[in-house]
Amino acid sequence: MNLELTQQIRDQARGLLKSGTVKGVIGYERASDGLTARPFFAYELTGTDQLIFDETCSHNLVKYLLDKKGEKMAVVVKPCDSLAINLLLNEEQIKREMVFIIGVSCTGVVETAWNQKSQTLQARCQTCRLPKPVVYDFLAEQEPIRRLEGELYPDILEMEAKPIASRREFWHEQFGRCIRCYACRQICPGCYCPECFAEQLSPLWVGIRIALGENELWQTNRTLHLAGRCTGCNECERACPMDIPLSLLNRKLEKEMEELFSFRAGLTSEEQPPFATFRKEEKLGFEE
Amino acid sequence: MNRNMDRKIGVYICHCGSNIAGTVDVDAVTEFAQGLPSVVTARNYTYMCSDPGQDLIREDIKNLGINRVVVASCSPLMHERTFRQVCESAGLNRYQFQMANIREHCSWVSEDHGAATEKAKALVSAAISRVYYNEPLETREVPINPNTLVVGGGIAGIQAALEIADSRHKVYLVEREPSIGGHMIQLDKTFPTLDCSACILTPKMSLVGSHPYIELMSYSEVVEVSGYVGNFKVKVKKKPRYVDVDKCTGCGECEKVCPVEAPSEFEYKLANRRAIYRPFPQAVPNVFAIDKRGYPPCRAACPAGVNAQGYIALISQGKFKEALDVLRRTMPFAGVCGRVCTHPCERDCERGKVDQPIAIRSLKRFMADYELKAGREKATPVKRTKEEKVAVIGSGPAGIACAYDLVRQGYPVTVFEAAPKAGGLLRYGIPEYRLPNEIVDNEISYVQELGVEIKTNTLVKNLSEVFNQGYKAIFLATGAGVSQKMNIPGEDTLGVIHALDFLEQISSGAKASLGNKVAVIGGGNAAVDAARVAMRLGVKEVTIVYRRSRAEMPAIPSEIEEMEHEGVKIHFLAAPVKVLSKDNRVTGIQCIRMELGEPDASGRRRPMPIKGSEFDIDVDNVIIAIGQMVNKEMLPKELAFTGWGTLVVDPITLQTNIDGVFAGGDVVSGPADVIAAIATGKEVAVSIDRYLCSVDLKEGRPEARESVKDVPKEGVVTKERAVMPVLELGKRAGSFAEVELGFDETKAVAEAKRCLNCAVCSECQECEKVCEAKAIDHEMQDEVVEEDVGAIVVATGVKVLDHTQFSIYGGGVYPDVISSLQLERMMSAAGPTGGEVICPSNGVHPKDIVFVSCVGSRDERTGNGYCSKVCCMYMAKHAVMLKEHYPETHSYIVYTDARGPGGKIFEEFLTRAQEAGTTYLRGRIDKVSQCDGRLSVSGQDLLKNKTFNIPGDLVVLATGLMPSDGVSKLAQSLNISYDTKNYLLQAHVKLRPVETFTDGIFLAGCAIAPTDIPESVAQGGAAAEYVLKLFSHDVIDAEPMTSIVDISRCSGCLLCRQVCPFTAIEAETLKDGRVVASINESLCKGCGVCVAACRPGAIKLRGFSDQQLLAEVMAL
Amino acid sequence: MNLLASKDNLIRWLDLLLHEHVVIAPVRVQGLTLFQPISKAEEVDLDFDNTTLPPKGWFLPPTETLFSVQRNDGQTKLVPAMVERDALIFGVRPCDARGIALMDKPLLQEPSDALYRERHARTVLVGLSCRQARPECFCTSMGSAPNDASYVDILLTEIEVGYIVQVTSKKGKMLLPESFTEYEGVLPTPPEPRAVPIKDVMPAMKGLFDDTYWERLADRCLHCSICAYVCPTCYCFDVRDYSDRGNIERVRSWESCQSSGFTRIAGGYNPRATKGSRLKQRFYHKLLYFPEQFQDIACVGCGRCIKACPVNIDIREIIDDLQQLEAKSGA
Amino acid sequence: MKVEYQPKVIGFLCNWCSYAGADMAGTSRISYAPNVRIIRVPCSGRVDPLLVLKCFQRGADGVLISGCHPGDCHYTEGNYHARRRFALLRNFLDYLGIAKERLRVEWVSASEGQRFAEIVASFTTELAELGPCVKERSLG
Repeated sequence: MNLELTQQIRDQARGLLKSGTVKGVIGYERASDGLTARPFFAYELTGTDQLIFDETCSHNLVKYLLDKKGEKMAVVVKPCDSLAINLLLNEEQIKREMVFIIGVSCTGVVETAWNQKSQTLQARCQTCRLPKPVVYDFLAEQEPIRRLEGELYPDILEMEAKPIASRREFWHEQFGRCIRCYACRQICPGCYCPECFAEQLSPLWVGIRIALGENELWQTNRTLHLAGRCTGCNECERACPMDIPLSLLNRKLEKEMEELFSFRAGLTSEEQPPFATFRKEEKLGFEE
Repeated sequence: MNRNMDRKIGVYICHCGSNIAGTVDVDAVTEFAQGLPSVVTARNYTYMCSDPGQDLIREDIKNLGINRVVVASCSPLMHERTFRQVCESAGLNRYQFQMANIREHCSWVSEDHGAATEKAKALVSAAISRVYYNEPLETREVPINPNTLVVGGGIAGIQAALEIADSRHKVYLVEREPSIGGHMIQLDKTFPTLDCSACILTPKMSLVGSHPYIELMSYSEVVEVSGYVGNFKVKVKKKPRYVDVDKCTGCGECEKVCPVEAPSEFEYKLANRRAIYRPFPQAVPNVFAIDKRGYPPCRAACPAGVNAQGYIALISQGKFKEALDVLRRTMPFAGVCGRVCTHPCERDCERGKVDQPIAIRSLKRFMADYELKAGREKATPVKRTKEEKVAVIGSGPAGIACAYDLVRQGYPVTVFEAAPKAGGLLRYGIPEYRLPNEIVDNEISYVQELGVEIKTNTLVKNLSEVFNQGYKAIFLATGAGVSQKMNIPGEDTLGVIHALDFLEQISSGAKASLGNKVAVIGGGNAAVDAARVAMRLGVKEVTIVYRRSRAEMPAIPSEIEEMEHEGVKIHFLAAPVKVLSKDNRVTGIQCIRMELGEPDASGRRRPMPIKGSEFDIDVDNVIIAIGQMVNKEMLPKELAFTGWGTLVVDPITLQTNIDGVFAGGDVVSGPADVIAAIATGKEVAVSIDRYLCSVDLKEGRPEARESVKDVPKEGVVTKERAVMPVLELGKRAGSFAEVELGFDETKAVAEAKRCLNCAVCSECQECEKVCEAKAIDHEMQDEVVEEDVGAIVVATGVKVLDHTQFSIYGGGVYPDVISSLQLERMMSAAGPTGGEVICPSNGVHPKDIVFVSCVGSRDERTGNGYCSKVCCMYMAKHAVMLKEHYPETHSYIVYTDARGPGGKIFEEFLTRAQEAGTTYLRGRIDKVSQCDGRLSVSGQDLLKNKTFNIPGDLVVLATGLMPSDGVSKLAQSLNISYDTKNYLLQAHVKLRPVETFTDGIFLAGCAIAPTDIPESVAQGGAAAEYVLKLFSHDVIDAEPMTSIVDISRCSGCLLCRQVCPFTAIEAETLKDGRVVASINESLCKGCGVCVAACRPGAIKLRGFSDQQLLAEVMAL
Repeated sequence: MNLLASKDNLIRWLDLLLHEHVVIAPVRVQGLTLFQPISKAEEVDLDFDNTTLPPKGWFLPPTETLFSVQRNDGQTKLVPAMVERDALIFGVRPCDARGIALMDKPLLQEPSDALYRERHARTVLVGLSCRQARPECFCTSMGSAPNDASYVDILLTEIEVGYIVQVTSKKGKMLLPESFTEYEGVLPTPPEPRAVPIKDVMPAMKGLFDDTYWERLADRCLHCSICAYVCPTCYCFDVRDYSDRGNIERVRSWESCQSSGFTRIAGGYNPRATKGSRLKQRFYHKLLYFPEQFQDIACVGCGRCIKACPVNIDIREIIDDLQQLEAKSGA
Repeated sequence: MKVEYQPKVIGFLCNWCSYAGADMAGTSRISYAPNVRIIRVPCSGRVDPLLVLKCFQRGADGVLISGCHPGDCHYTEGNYHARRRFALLRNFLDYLGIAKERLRVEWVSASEGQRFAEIVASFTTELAELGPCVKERSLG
């Protein structure tokens, strides 16, 4: 456990709870395998010493703010998570004054599963370009992390280079395994629709049939709904029980939004999202 | 909504005669439809849109309780409305109906019967599964604004406007030209009845002009239209006429005095019209307009903004006194600047691009001399309207110009001059042979006569003293009168004189003793003046020593030339190092050779001495003229100075660091030309006026003066620029008589006539003087007016292709190759030739006239590919008319297909033309050339299949018709469609010829396609009828196809609000605090952009809901 | 009496079974091990802890068509769903087999689920006892054991020389080939998974329905459906009718009590709208309602829900917490 | 006889320009391949990418979306938004194995009947070469 960061977070949490500025602090605590971390809600002072922070704190806690809209909460936020805060602010889902952001300048989180903790950094951390959160009220500092300059989309380029038939077959196999548990939707800060299109009866877009035909429609449109909004925390891929490489989908659209509209999600909370506007003279491949 | 929810669908398949049944197996489709779910009955009939067809539906609704109807027939754009009314008449909500387009999209576009039938089945099944979700909708009632906008004042627009206004509805008729009438008013006679066009049109025009319900907005353009049927918001830009339409009586006095002429567009350049003009005598509104195209390049280039085109135009009319008044509006120094100005105006004169610029400076001088010769009467002093006294220190050009402007605004102005006489460097700097003191005195005394008090021999040293004397503002214009030192050894030995002191001595009459040889150091005007004065004082040898080369010499080039003619030598690339002397008397000067290096800050190349290249010139005197400096001691200490010793002032307001104290001229800029000094003087006058009236000094300054672009130059005959006569060399020695002798009257007028009148109206304001109605206002600006209207009629008409575009047919090459409208204007009694048809080249009646048809018509490359419909008829008319007027003429008509397009007695008219002896020759012409003085039209005779070659005196090209310019921009603003050639598209070519797809917008006349007068009138009337139908009740049913938000699904992300083009979506806070989107039904147009943007699918577009579209996709 | 099968005659036996049965066995797919039909024995991969998804999918498939109505040119035909062939599921862990047995209680109780019953009848379970207990395993506390053969037709236990074959049912007996030899040796001792005291969890739960414990627990729960779909004893499903161009299909698919629409009733009201209430329902069903109705706790201790839950909702932790809470409030 | 593969195309045509353009092709009797089934929408901006996905799921081999030329939209901005949405969708479908040529976006004005017919013809031949889309995906 990173003692230095953990201590700063605990002190900050205790201060906030004692002064009553927030109703609760959303952070991490040791999981039941004694090895990795899991989200933790501290409402009383005693709870604050369960708060920890280390390289297994992978969850994006910003999602939980959507359930606590009525109360002022504090939330521990890694740099990549902070992008989601800007997303939700931009989409009027949370109010800035209702959130106290405890930023953490983290040195990257590792691949984890229950009772498994590897040493290799997660892919998103290997190409991380954010030294510290883009927005925070308090920053738990630590020695500056080394600049990671990994190439951004090697896997996407490789997939794009494949012949179209083998891409087709690859995605058939992946979508064929999806059991529609919707964990990818439930863990994503960008998914907050009261009734998801996949569960609506009228119009009936997606049937309940857990099979390739419906799965493909569900995964394709879920990814499209995150175009220009996904902030790359990649928690969906980590939560997927069926090992479906969802980051290959999300980051493909992240690359497309960069190339088509030079837009990256979450950098600010004011910028107009790409599908809210247009430029008259852009051709985007459809000639006049 | 009927009681039970289950759907009972009736399907009706139309044969449409053989249109559908010919290709689609209607019985198979009917049987297929019968088998589909919820389909109670499926029938087919030959003509569903006919009464028996409609009754089929009505009966089924009544008897079988059908609550959903599908009609598979033609395009919904055609009969959706019809069948909706049928459902409504049978008691079924009109929106529980759906059409399947199995004609335009199916039977008409495939030959394969089997495929067409399969496609029809698919389209029918899609419509059936879609109609299942068609809920009943109620139309919304929208109030209508009963006014109408008619765009375009041609015959079609006039007809529509009159019809609508006669039924007491207000019409805004917007016409782009100064008068309505369009092309028709330009015609002489109209076919086939040969009525005089004006006789049948002018009555209608005057009706429009005086109609209580028509607001004529002439010389105006529609810039933007928003809103929808019944509630359009129109922005109309009223172009500045510079004549008040209500006051002008049309008397025409102004036109008589206007000095400027420009080719008349109305007469297609066969005649000219004045800058203030009326397109034609019977114009409606019968008022004048002034053609102003901004600042002429000469006026824009002048630092003081002198209106050169203004006074030149008056000179060209011999009105020399009025011309001088124009100049005196800006400054008093006609004579001074006429002689010594550096004339930047001539550099930008557009005439320079044809041959040579106009001699603007010399013309300025001519006016002053003319008045002086005739004896100037005393100027009437200006009435004092202001108390604040203003003090001007220094009576140079800057000071006097400032005083001149202030006194004319009623300020009491006193000029303090240290020297014995006023004028500054004008008197003491510039020698008499260039600028006689008499001229300076005359123009300064003119300023004094206006009321400016000039106190000479009074040196002002202390500013507070001036303020104590009650002066409220001070202008320091003390110039830069101190000559710059050379800082070389021996500079102050006897015999070394400074140029300014030297020139001052001479001009104030003192004697100067010079030796035989004199060297003048420097290359500016002062050096040249000093050298020429020295020559005149009898010095044998005068040499200029200048450290750069000729190109860098700052003096006026013409002055340098005159100096060299008078025998002065120039040593280029040499600089003085030491003054040689013997017993304190100058014996010579040692100089060093120079070479030019990199350009310095001023852009001129920096001179570098070449080591060891010294050489001596033995002279008796050395005159130093290397520059002037401000005499700092003479100025109060508390002022802020720059590194150069000039005063620090705010670049825009010219105020010094002391409040109320301004500075300008050489004292700020360092040595500069006279016109720059005058310009700063005028700026200071503006600052002082604002300062005294405590108005913000900076607002709106400096005024941007944009010069006219692309001045037309074709048809301008080149003519040499007038040469300025000069005193021959012999007489110049020993005398200070003026070298340049000035223009006489004839030369001035001839030179002034060369002016191209770039800005057309020269703002000489002669018209204003003669206008009793006081209707002229040269300061008018664009004005955008916003009107609310309920309906719009677009009658923007056509423009005729310019015949000069067809050079291979001689257009624009030979003057005798004219366009048919030019011929029309010649034949018109009110036209340029008073009804006489002549060859423009020699004015003689043409004997043989060749008419060429389809020039740019039916030809994609040059025109619109359409037949322009009217040419064949008017060519026949021309032939008949010519025969009547000039029996001896013979007309040839080279035609591709002589068309009398079905009008009443059109065909008879064509035969009448033939009977009148016109040779109709079916052929295509290759080119028109000239041989032995006559034109010859050669081409291919299609009937006899051999080439022909017709000699002719006059060739008339019947050029094609194209939509007016800017119609596509108007169409985009109106959201109506137009074809690739910009002709506007009707809703349906046959059935809805004057309607557009957008409700409330109608078309008439040539804006749709080339039409003749009878059709334009008919379409104008038809459009009016549709408008009146719309206004027959004060509300209309608006389509209910708008969007609505399902708040249970809305996540409040408000992306929809950002994409909505009509700002129809707002955030709404619910009772439980949740924020959701809410759509304003009256603004929503039903485009559905928000529906596609809404991720949770919370927005439903009624009539095009996701359910309905998905149902179609699922069925296809 | 037990038999012994060497590795290769086990393979040969499998190939033999392939002729009349659909053999479903654990197969390595990317990072997972899934029960999948195999075409040849080599595809089986036996070194796995437990499959990602339990064998329940072959009794109650993720999605199936119950029946369909076809209309073409006027006639309407009802087509019921058919179970084509006998199946043999190879390599079932004892806890999963017990899971099937627990599901039998509600699904085979009259009126039983026809398709489930038929599949159950035509499926042979060949079990594979566990060699080592994973940290998430606690089958012994839940009425099962690493070598429990009572719910399989044949139980294989791997030893150095091959596999001990215990035959527990007639169906199993009929399938045995002659090539297996007799085996008198003693069965190896099973591994010892963690014990989870559950004695007084049911009484505890009776008193804790309104405790704030559930709401706090649900704070971190995402309400996805992983725990339900990976659980061998969760058998909830949803049925919907779909019509397409006049044909109708009744489709049944897995559904989980965690999804928001699970208890939404006509008119839009949802008795379990809050997060806490849905999470609570999962554990009350497993630890209280099911046992009250069918005497057994609806959990076999396979630990899949613990491994797969993205936010580590650990049922053992909950069982301990409930008993401590009851003890604290009771005393 | 061998049933030669006929690509199935679903066309979303905007009511103001392209639908009228298709009508124009009809009134001028320009025959073109019958494979396209036209659905009328108020504006190309109304077409939801999910609707296009549904077309492909339902076995369409190609989807044509046709609206007014940029600048001519009856609702001023609808086609601009459509252009952005389908620029992204095209690349994403291609990435997922549905060739980007199968989704075609065109600007057809009310007078371009001939051009509409040419577009449908070239689209149909292109899809015929590409072969059926359904074959590559088994309907679950």
